[in-house]
Amino acid sequence: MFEHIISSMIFLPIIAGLILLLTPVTKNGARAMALVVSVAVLILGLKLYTGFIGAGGMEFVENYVWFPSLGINYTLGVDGISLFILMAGTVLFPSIFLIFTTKSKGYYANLLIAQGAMAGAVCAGDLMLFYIFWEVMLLPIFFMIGLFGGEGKIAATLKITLYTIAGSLLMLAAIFYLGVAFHNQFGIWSFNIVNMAALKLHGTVAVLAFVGFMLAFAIKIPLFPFHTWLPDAYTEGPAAATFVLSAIMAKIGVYAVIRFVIPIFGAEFTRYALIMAYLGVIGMMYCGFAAIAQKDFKRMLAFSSASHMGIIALGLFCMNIQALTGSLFQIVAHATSTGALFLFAGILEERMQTRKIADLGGIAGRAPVFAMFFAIAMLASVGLPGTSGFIGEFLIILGAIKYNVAIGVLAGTSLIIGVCYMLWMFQRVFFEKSNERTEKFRDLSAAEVLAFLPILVLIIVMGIYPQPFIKKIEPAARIQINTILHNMQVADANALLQGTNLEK
Amino acid sequence: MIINYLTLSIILFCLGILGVISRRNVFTVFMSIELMLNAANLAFITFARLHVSMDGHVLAMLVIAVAAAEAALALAVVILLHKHKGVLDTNIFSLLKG
Amino acid sequence: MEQTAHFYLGLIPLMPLIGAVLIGLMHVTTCRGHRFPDKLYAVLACIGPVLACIMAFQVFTILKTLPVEHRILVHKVFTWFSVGELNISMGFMADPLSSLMILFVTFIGSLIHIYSIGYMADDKTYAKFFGYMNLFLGSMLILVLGDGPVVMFVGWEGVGLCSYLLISYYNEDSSNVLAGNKAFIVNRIGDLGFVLGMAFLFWAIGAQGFDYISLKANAHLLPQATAMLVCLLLFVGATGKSAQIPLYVWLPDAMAGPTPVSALIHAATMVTAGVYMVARFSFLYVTVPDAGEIVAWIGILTALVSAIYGMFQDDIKKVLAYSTVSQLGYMFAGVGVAAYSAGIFHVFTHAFFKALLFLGAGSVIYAMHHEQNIWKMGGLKKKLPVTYLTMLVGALALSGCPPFSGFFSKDEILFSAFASGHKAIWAIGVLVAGMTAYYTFRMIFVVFHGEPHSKSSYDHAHEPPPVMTVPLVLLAIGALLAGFFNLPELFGGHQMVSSWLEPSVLDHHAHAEASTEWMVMGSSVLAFVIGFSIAYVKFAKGAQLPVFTGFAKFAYNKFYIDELYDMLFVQPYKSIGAIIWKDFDPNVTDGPRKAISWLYGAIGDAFRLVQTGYVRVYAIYMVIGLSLISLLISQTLN
Amino acid sequence: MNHDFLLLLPVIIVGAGAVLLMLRAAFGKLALDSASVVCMCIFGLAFAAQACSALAGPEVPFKAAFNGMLMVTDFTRVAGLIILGCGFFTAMSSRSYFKENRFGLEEYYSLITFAAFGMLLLTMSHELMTAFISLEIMSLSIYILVGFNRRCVTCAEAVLKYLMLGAFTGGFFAMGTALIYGGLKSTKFEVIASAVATHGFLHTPALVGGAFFIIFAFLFKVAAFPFHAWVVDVYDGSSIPVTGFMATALKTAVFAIFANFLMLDPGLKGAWVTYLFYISILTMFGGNLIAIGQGSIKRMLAASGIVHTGYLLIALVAVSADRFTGSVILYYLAAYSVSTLGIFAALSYLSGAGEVRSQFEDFKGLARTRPYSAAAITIFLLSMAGIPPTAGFMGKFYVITSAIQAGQVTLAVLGIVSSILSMWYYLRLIINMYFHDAHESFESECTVFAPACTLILAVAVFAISLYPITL
Amino acid sequence: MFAEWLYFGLAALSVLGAIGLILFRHPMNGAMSFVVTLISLAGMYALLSAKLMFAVQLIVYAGAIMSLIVFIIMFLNIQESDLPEEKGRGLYLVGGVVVIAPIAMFLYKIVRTLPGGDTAIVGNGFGEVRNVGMILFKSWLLPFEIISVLLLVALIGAVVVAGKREVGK
Repeated sequence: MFEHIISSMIFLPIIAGLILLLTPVTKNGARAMALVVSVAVLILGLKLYTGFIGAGGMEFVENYVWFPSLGINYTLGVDGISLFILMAGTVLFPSIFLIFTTKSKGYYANLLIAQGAMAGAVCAGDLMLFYIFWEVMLLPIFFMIGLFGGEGKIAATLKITLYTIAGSLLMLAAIFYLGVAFHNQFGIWSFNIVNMAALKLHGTVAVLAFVGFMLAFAIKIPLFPFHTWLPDAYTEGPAAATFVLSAIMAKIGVYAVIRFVIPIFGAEFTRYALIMAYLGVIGMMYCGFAAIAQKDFKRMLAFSSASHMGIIALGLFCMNIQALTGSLFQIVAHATSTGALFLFAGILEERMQTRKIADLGGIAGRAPVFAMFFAIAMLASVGLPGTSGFIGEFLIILGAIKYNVAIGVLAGTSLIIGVCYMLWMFQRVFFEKSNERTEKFRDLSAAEVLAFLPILVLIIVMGIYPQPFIKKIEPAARIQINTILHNMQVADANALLQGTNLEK
Repeated sequence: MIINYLTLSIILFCLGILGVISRRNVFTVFMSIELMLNAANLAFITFARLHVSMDGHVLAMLVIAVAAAEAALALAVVILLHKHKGVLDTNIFSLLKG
Repeated sequence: MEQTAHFYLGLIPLMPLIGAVLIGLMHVTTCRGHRFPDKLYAVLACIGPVLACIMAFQVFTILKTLPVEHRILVHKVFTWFSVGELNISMGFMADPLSSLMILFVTFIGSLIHIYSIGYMADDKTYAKFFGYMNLFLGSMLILVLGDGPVVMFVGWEGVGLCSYLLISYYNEDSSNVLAGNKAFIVNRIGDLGFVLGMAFLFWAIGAQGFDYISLKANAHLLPQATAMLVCLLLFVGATGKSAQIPLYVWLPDAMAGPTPVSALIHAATMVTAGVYMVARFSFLYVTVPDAGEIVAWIGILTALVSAIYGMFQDDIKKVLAYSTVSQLGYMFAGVGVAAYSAGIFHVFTHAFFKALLFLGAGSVIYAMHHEQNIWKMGGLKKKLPVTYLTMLVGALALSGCPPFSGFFSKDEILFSAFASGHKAIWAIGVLVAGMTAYYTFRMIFVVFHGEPHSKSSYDHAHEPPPVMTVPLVLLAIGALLAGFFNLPELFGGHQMVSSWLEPSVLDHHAHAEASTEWMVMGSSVLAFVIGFSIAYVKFAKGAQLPVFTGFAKFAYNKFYIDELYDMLFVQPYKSIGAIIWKDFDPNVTDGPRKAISWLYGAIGDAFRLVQTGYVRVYAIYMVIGLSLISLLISQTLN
Repeated sequence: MNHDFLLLLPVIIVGAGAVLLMLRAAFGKLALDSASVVCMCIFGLAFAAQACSALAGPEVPFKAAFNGMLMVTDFTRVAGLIILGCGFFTAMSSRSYFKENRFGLEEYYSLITFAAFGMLLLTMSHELMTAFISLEIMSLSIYILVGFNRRCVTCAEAVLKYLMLGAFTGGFFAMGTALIYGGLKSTKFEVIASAVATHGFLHTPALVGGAFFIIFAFLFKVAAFPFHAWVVDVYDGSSIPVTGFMATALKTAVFAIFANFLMLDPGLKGAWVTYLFYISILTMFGGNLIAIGQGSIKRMLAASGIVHTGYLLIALVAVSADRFTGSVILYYLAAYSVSTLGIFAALSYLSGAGEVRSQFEDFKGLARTRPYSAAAITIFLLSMAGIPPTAGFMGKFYVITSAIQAGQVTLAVLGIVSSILSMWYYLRLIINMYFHDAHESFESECTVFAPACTLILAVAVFAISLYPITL
Repeated sequence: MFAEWLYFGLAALSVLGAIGLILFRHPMNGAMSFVVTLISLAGMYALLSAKLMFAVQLIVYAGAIMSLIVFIIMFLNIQESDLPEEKGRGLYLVGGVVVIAPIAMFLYKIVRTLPGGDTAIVGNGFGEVRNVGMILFKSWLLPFEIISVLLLVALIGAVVVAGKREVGK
């Protein structure tokens, strides 16, 4: 099992999920099984984490030929970029199974499949393998929202599914193109990511392929203006689905940009980075503004999440080590904080049977533990120093300033925008006088406290002592940055060359 | 001279098409199709004469056999339709649409 | 010796933080069951600050034994984060400036903790309060001791958070929470400036090390324009935290918190962080005098405006709040004219007398059962003698009556302004000094003199327990004597504070003749006398709630600045949010998607019509297709 | 001759089996249920024979028999395998279908076998008249199967439409054959190939015209735009197992002969690429747009069948005629067949007596009462939509990669766009099955056959996708 | 010369018959008109030296197939009232001609390129039963064989579709 530690982390949950789906298991049995499996994955994950060296390259590589005629291999591996997204999922999943006790077995099965698929997408070293997991991870979400969602669930399901599938199918076209281009250039078939980087792409088709990739990831992240599926899906979806979507799946979009777009489309990436960066920062502000107008706390958190994703995305496009590392760090930080917030929102919704902010109030007095936990997650989400949220945001702003002062300054406004709606919501939900609805609010149970504790500890530890995490991220980020710098130099050299030609 | 035969074949063929697309009577339509097959047969036989090869005759014969089989089935279908609706208007049979 | 100091450096902020965590955990684990006794919490809460105070004193003495040029102790605890050329370590630095700061921060903090034991005795969430207070003190110490801007920022935001938590402490009342929100948000606006300033500073000279020592060493590499930008951005941060124009609006509202909070956070410590920061970055400000000019002007204008407000307030804490804003304005005027040590010295004295005044006000409020309107008090002199006397000391110090501490520190600033050629600033400063004397004594007279306005409250009023009065007395002594630490040479003093701070801040020494000095001093005293006299005439014999008209009404309503901000920023923000959410997002951003899906459905319906169900029509489709292709193929033949 | 015999063994088995079934039926010696089992046996046997010949067949894949009118290649063998598999599963699901829809006759199985016989011959045909007759055998059998339910007026309508348009197309095929005969003095594929190779395609106008009419006939049979209009109505009118059979086996057979004909020579193919390019685009989009508005599952599947034809046409455009192996087309056909047959198998026991449940709305809440069936249908739909890791995805993968490789990037992108358009109507059924409450219990007195068939096919969807197949 | 005249006569007849087929409202009239075409075509076959086909056309087509059709028309006893109204027939005809014209042009273009040749009667047994039969059984055995299957299927079809047997025993 330890030779195939990543495979185990991928397929253990998937197989468990399928078994749950195919066999008649009781609700509690399903939950117990899910919990056991997710803890087992967590143990594997910790083993992986401790064994991870962090030299910048791929580790724990598994490579098997799958479709030899098309060069499709079963390739898995982790590096500093994927490690933390993988770990975020691994650490967070047991919490869900501890918290949500009342759902049917399909709920747990879908979550397990989502977990496995996401791990697969993050660790895949082959474009086709990645694409397979990328699509598969959407399916459980589709079913989760559709089966367990709120009133507008069907519209929300359709919107997210069609939107994301449209994006990913365009990416698929681009993947095909890459495969063929590789075959044309090197005479062999391969979809290996490392090999792909050797591709020389130019011309309109390359730009189109770049757009195909970026569109898929922009929708998943979601980058403004492709975010419109998000509020509906996050709001209508059950808490766990929202959690999975916001905490991990959106991050895989960011991850994919770093993993695929930067090495393969280096030239296009550098050329269009400014536009993307603007989109990121506009999205941050736009969703931040939209969040203040929400009367529904889940939708508000949805917009807040989108707003933060804008900042994280911005970090990708600033093309310096600080911003990129910041983004990667923030991925985990945001996964923990926003993930926790959505879980809290789920608990709130489940116990109060409402999503309206106006219906709530005074919960801090009824449930101090809940309020405190929520506050910690909230503060991390607004980037308070000492919590995990600060480090990433600071690094991104720092990097953004270097890249482009205007973008950097706009990015800085996230400090203000985030805090406005969060405090406003916190005031109306947790402070003020309680009403007959919130009067009966039950504080977190021991199991729930246990479930949240790792998340909160992670938030604090990552805020106070982030260096061990950064140390594992940075070398991989540096490789990407070097790729970018190399590309920029090449582009400059080309421009220079063309310039001299013109002069002559 | 050969061209005259072929022209006739084309004319008959096109009249067959015309019959299919302009008429609603099931019988007329099926007979128009037979007309098309006959036009093809004429072409076969003309070409056989052109190449002085009797393969064309064989082909024409086979086409006649196919036409016979089709006709048999078509007539069975006509009877079936007549049983259902009592009329032979193809437009009446438009329950499946949209 | 130095090892001990290093050891202490790490421990000083940790002490209150440990207390906070401990109290927090105890509170959370027991909040649903049996509570620990309040006394336990009280003891736990005070241990941290007191220990920190002792250690701070140790550090101070150790530092004092070192030669002047080596009075810097740096203790790097661990590498906080390091990315590329950015290398931030969690480090603490004690130099004359920070050691002075921690000294009085911990001292006053400890006193206020002790005071709170009495003040908060009836509170239901006693532990929570002390948890927050300890957390605050810890953050404040990180702010002061941090060895670089980023570490400072941790404390900076930490104190902001605690300020928020404590302002909205009585959170069942939404106005308190709103005040907390306002404080946090306005502070965050300032923080944006701070962060951006840091970012620019880093990219300019931070690659070799982003702590004060390296920055100071590399400051000369900084281009003038960047230096200006950084200075101004940092000052934006300072205006947020230290409640200067235009971000002062949160501080008066912050009085919603418990009074010890107001004393500790909104008078003595946190609000002075901005001044401390400007002094910290004096190595930058001296390179761009224009920036200092702006700082000085903002400061003195803030002092003026808030003094005007202060003259018309009827809430005892609001009066003090505006006086705080006003005094902070002085401090900025001081640091703005490059008289850093004067500014810091005013921070030092102000901490004593303002904490004293707030705690005194707290005693009054405590005695009056949480009544804060001065027009409902009156004649309390007899009922609360200790409070009255101590507050009187505070008032005298605040209004700059010689030889109370405020006189020396304020005069130092005014003198520096005058001597460095900022005559207008000096003139306004003198005017404000008179106004300060007026509103301070207006408050004292209305509250303690004359006839009681509310008989029932008056009858129940009584002197608070010693746990509250002892800190008052201690602070009063401080307020009385603190000025002598920096006795000007004119009076035969040695300017101990200024010379102590010498290695840390790059003071611009303005020299003037003794006559000038006497003149400046004299005008200050004159201003005090005038202000005091007017207040005495109007209020000493008792007065009724006045009806404000004209300018007074305008000033009473704080120039409608809150309303203006609401109109200019808050409402647009909300309406932009609403527009984006209600109109823009569904129609414009989501418009293409909606259009596409509508089109999709419409085309689908249209194609249903094409499937007519008539077999002949299908044949026609086929023939049309055939004939089109025939046309095309015909072209290819020949 | 031995080898020839071996190669033809599946055809012989099927033909003989068909006659046997017919005879037994004529004398009333065979119960309906046993007829289905016999039919399955025949297909199974033929499948085994075909598989043997495919896996361990003679080393020389090209083998002419009957005066060069038939040719067996790896391509035809695999196509035959797909056809036989389709026949097998159709027989299997028909058995359950006729438990509730009591118009089944023993002749039904005989006709399916006859149709398969025609299809097998069609795939192997290497001469136009043989192809024509095989096509007619296949078509006639299918016409009869479509109109098998005599009491059903829509069935009659469907058979009328299909027969009329099919015969109409047959007229064109005959004319096309005549033209080619006129131009080349022969109707054999080899002659055509060598004529094109030596003179070029456009050199002989009669060949151009003939090929045009013949290709038109093929395009009609596979329902390419604008010759597609019949397919929706005919699928709608016929009984479910027949629809499944028609959609899969017939398409496989026609595409096999289509590819065989088109790939005779690069020149021949090259002349048609432009037309096929536009036709495939129009077919994909036309099919999608028709499918969007449909309320009936069968009609939706029919329209989606048009879309899949479009993809197959892309493959035809893209594959190179020089080294034609047809693997891309075959893989796609197999993937499509598995999922389509699967969904029709599921429908054949879920739609109830008289196919009362035919609309999307009728399947609301299926997942609540019959979770496994719903899951299987979902798998099939996802496969059709091309979601990994199903076979449909791999099929699309091969098609699109081959298109890009052939330089047809536009076609590839439009193919992807089309599959985006198609998501909605596939998801719609899934949403109906899963996200609504059940109105009825979906009980049926079905035998185990159709559900078993569904299960096998659901597994097959993943099996042929994940198992590494070297194309 | 005579052959040419004969050709034109027969051609005119066959075209007229075909036009009659598509214009006559009653299928019976159409069928009769179609028989004229078929017989004229038989004559054409004779002119083209297809002796066997001449006979087959007359016997199988004009004789057998058409009698079957006529028989069914009579069997169904079609009255005027049973016939579709077909109001816009003229429009369809004109439209149809327009649509078909390109196909006809295309075909004519092809035909024109074919080599001409004379149509004199070929001797030497061309088109006679024996020779055609030889070719049929030697070269065209397979199509011939599978035609039988086709007819078998048609037989079953006729029985199943139009048969009397009750369903669902």
